[in-house]
Amino acid sequence: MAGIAVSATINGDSVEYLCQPDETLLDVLRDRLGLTGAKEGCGTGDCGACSVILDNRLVCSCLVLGAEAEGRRVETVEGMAHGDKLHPLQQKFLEHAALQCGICTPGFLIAAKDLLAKNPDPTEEEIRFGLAGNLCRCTGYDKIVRAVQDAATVMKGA
Amino acid sequence: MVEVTLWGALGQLAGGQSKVEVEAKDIRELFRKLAEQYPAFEPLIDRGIAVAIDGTIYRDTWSKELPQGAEIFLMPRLAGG
Amino acid sequence: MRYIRPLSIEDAVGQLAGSAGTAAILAGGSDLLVRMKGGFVEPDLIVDIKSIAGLSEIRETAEGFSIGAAVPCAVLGESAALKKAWPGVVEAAKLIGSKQVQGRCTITGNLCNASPAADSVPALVAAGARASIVGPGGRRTIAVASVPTGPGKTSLAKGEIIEAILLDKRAPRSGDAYLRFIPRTEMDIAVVSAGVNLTLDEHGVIKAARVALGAAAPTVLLVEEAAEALIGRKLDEAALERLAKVCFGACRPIDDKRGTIEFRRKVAGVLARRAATSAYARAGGK
Amino acid sequence: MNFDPRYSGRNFTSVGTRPIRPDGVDKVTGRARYGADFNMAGQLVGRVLRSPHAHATIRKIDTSKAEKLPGVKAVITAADLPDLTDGDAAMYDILDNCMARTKALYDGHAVAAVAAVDARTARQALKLIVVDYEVLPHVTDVDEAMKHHAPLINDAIFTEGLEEKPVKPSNVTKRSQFGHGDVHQGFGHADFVVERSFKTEQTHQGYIEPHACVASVSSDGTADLWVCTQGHFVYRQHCAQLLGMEASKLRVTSSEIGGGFGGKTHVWAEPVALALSRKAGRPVKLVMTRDEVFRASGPTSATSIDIRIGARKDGTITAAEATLRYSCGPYAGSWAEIGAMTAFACYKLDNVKTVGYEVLVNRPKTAAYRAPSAPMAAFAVESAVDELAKEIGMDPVEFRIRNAAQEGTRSSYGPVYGPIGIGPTLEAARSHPHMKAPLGPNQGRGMACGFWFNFGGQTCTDLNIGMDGSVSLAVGTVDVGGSRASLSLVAAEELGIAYEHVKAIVADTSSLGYNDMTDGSRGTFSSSMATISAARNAIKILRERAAQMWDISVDDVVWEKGHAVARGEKHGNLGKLSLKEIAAASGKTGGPIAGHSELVADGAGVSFATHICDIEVDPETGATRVIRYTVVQDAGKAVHPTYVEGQYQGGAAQGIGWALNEEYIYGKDGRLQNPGFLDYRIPVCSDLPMIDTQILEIPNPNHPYGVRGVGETSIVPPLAAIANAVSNAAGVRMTHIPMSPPRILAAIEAERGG
Repeated sequence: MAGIAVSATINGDSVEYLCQPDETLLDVLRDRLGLTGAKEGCGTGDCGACSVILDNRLVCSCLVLGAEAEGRRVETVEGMAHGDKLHPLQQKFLEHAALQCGICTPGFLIAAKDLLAKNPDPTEEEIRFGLAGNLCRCTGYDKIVRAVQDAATVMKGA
Repeated sequence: MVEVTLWGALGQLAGGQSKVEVEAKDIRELFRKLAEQYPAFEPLIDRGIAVAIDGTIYRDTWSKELPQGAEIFLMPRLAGG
Repeated sequence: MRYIRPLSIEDAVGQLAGSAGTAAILAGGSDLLVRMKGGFVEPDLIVDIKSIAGLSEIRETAEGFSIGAAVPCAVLGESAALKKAWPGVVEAAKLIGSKQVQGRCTITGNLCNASPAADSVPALVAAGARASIVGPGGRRTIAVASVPTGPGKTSLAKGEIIEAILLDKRAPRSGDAYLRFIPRTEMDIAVVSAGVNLTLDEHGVIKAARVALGAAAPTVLLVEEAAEALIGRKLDEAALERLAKVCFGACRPIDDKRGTIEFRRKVAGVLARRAATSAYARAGGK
Repeated sequence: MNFDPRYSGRNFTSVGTRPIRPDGVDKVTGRARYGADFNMAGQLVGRVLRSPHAHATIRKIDTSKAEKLPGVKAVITAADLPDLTDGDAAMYDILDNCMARTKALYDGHAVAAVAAVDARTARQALKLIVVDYEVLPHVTDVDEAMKHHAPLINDAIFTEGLEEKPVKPSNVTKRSQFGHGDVHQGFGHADFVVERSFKTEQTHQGYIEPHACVASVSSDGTADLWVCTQGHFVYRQHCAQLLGMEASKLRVTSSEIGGGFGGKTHVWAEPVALALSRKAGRPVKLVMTRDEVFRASGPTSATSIDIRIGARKDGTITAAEATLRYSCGPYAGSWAEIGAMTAFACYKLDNVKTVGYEVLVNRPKTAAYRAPSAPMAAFAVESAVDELAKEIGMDPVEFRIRNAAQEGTRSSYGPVYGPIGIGPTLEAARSHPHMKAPLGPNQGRGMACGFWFNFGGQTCTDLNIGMDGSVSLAVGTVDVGGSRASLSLVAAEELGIAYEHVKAIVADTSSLGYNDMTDGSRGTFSSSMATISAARNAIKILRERAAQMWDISVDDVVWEKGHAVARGEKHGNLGKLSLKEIAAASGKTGGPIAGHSELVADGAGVSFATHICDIEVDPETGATRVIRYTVVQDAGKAVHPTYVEGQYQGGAAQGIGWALNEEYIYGKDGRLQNPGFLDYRIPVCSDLPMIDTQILEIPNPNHPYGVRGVGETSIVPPLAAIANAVSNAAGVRMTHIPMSPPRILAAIEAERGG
């Protein structure tokens, strides 16, 4: 089976790769490009651990074919920080201990980034529903919601 | 000589007794003497028995001394999550 | 396995019609990729329709709205005109999956997946939506309700693609609403659901009504008797009671991991009542 | 040097603060490496073929076609994992569970595995393996399995613990009994008696990270295993034993772990990956799918419990009795035994009797799940306690306070309690503002108590002081939720230096002595004890080096706030030497400075919690909404309070999911119908409110800082607290967990219709 040649922009960098037609974007990111920040928790779009932003849309990368990324922009958790400066969401997740095991964290950060880009001043309810596609089994979500609220405040002020 | 209370299953193996007397200064000696007196205990000791001394549960400290007059209680060794 | 990205609907139709093995249409992929992952399907050909001109657009025409087959549900929610005209259809579409899935899933895909529990379908059927189909024999338009023929089965022939879902221009004093029951607040498949579409006269009396139930039968259920229970009345308590009773009786659900027959019947009635109340208010009824 | 673990009472500088965790930045930038994030050069993809039958004899497995498929490098069956367990029944069960030997015992039981060059080839190879099954009758329900005509899962099992040795085999592997006094007499003194039967369905830990490992076996018999686990030393021991290796030749590195909650305390895929690698001569990566995690890892027990409690008019419980039946999967376990021990542990009872039955069913082998077995027992007991309070006409909190166990009470599982926290958590709950929050229509408030034992166990820790005075701490207990932060705080506290100068890591099995796994809420409890001990050993050396530098006797040097201080009149002008100064000179004063500790941390101290919650019930649909939730729990001493709160909140959230929606659903064919997060419904963000916490600190007398384990107890009360709240909101007593909307609506309708 011949591979499909794909050119995409990932975290601002032009990237070219070959992938099989049944290979997901998540497989490509993790196994071909070494970007293991996005996690596979279910492979069926039910947990959000593989969340990435594809042309300004939040998606589960397990539900996107690698071939579909042709000519598109992909943002992953690896692209959130600028140099050694963390994104406010990353900083607030640390300060609020919004992670325990941390496996869901990359997905939450990406989903929260997308949420705040579209709604810079969300209510608690909007945050909760906005992040409902991301499962966390450790925290009970309390500290995650607080971290997003705090990050929103900081980002508004910036 | 210390008095040792057995839990249900152990008591049955000791002929229905719920308490037995053993001459032992620490948990290691207690298990050794119990295995001598009640050979049927041995597989259970191998599987794991915890010892509560005055309410504090010891699972592994076989060197723990058994104070005279202390309440000594044998319990199954449990799994945790 | 081959993956192609045709640029015209004719090319897509030709590729599908000419494919030897199994072929699958890929729009949002939120059903297809899950089925592939589970090993339930292994298509020989995947036809990605997102690069076909026009399929990713919502067009407002003199007749109403044309929602391209590749338009993600999230985009439906961003269309102010559509939301104003068909709030029930939009709220149903917005209930499919998570934010992540919203960025991908389409109402056409939701329809073609032919699940009895599909969220957007009862709302579309209540809205009287039609599907514009392109195939080897040309174009045809059919009622959305006649697309699914059973769980996982559609009336589409080999090589046929739904190009767009068509919604009529809204009559004055109209409103629609969709409600579903799920055990959690998000992320579940509907246990049972109800879509209600009403048009009132100037006195607030219902002059047209369509009531559709989801997950209540092998395919979406348009309950004519429920509409009759509403037409010619204001939405008073008696009308609502009658509506609930009719819906309860019309259900032909199954017992499964998501709910029991008894539960689905009762809740179908409750949801129909609540959806009707909301549609009535949206139509300006008091 | 003998380590004194007794609580000393001290003022803390670092302990009790809330710094950022040392592994945090890696986890928010995607750099942290979990089980599936690691690769070895030339690795193959491993996949497992699983039984589609709940119960079947394996007549024959033909792997020849799969072996011939290009790209397949190894195919294994049970024949490639010979029985080396030497009569160790528990290990044999683990072996049989990793790869079915003669019978497939549940839907999902592994029967063969392949290693191939890529995932597609591995998947194709699985399809080419032909298994000849003889399908047998199955049983998945715990009560059905106990009936005498039930299909027999293992005809070599005869019930242990019966008065008379049974002559016929049974699905009941063991009967256990606890208690004291005379319940018959006790019920005779009761004015009110509540008697009810309860059921709870099977749930899964639901960690987001599926099991994953990379195994590499060399032809010289050495091997490396990278794996997500709660205990890499235990995995090493089990894998080495099952594969016939020397433990020291198998180096196991624990990856970052994406949740465990007890579910990563067992080996499943790891021996298989090692066997594949051994046969293929190449590294093998084996990652479970979510479907496999649900079907073939270790969920908790389904249960059926009968409760009887009697009390006098004045609110004193006179007798309490419970019969508990817990499913174990197809292998013997001791899950009902734990339920029988914990059931009435919160109360002071003169007459109590609990009986547990371990029951085999055709479901996956039960594994530990956070305070295993306790939540179900607590659900039954605390529901009945609430109902009894109502019958007597007492406030449920007052009723519990009146009957709460205290220091000197004989526990229902046997021993007499030392200082314990059940009373204080109840008192705190009584005066918590939550109790006065207004309730709306269709809303109800419920509360419940919970108990868990907590463990300690074998622990080994290394503390190395660098020449620059910074400290590396290597521990062997896997960090499941922030323990590297708390252990760094403890090291900083003991040495008297800043937290920032300590870096904690989890060392691999070749770098450190044996450690028990992170279970039984022991991670911070036991490793902090070992860290204190290691730090004290290092301080002893620091004092010696300072003494050398000053040329005085070590007896004249004390350690104060990170400095060696010379004591005595003669040394008044010597001032202080900082840890940094002593470290800088270490090359000339005897070499590197380190502290080591190996100990058994025992005396973990039992733990209690009280939860309060408000639930709204939609009387027309049975839908529930959690309005408010409060956790009150004793932590002994909260080393890093934020992570203690996190444990409280996380346990409560898991309990809420269990109470309301999570359950294994089996079809008539014995197959699991909901092996995915779509229909195994763990709570999502919008399902929950903020979860309020109150940390009580009643020092544990058996830990230098008074620390108790905090990880597990928080999952014990929620099932009952929510059941009591639903009961108060909807006016019906719920006896079946989960209280899914169809069950609640059916109960409401039954109550209405009579």
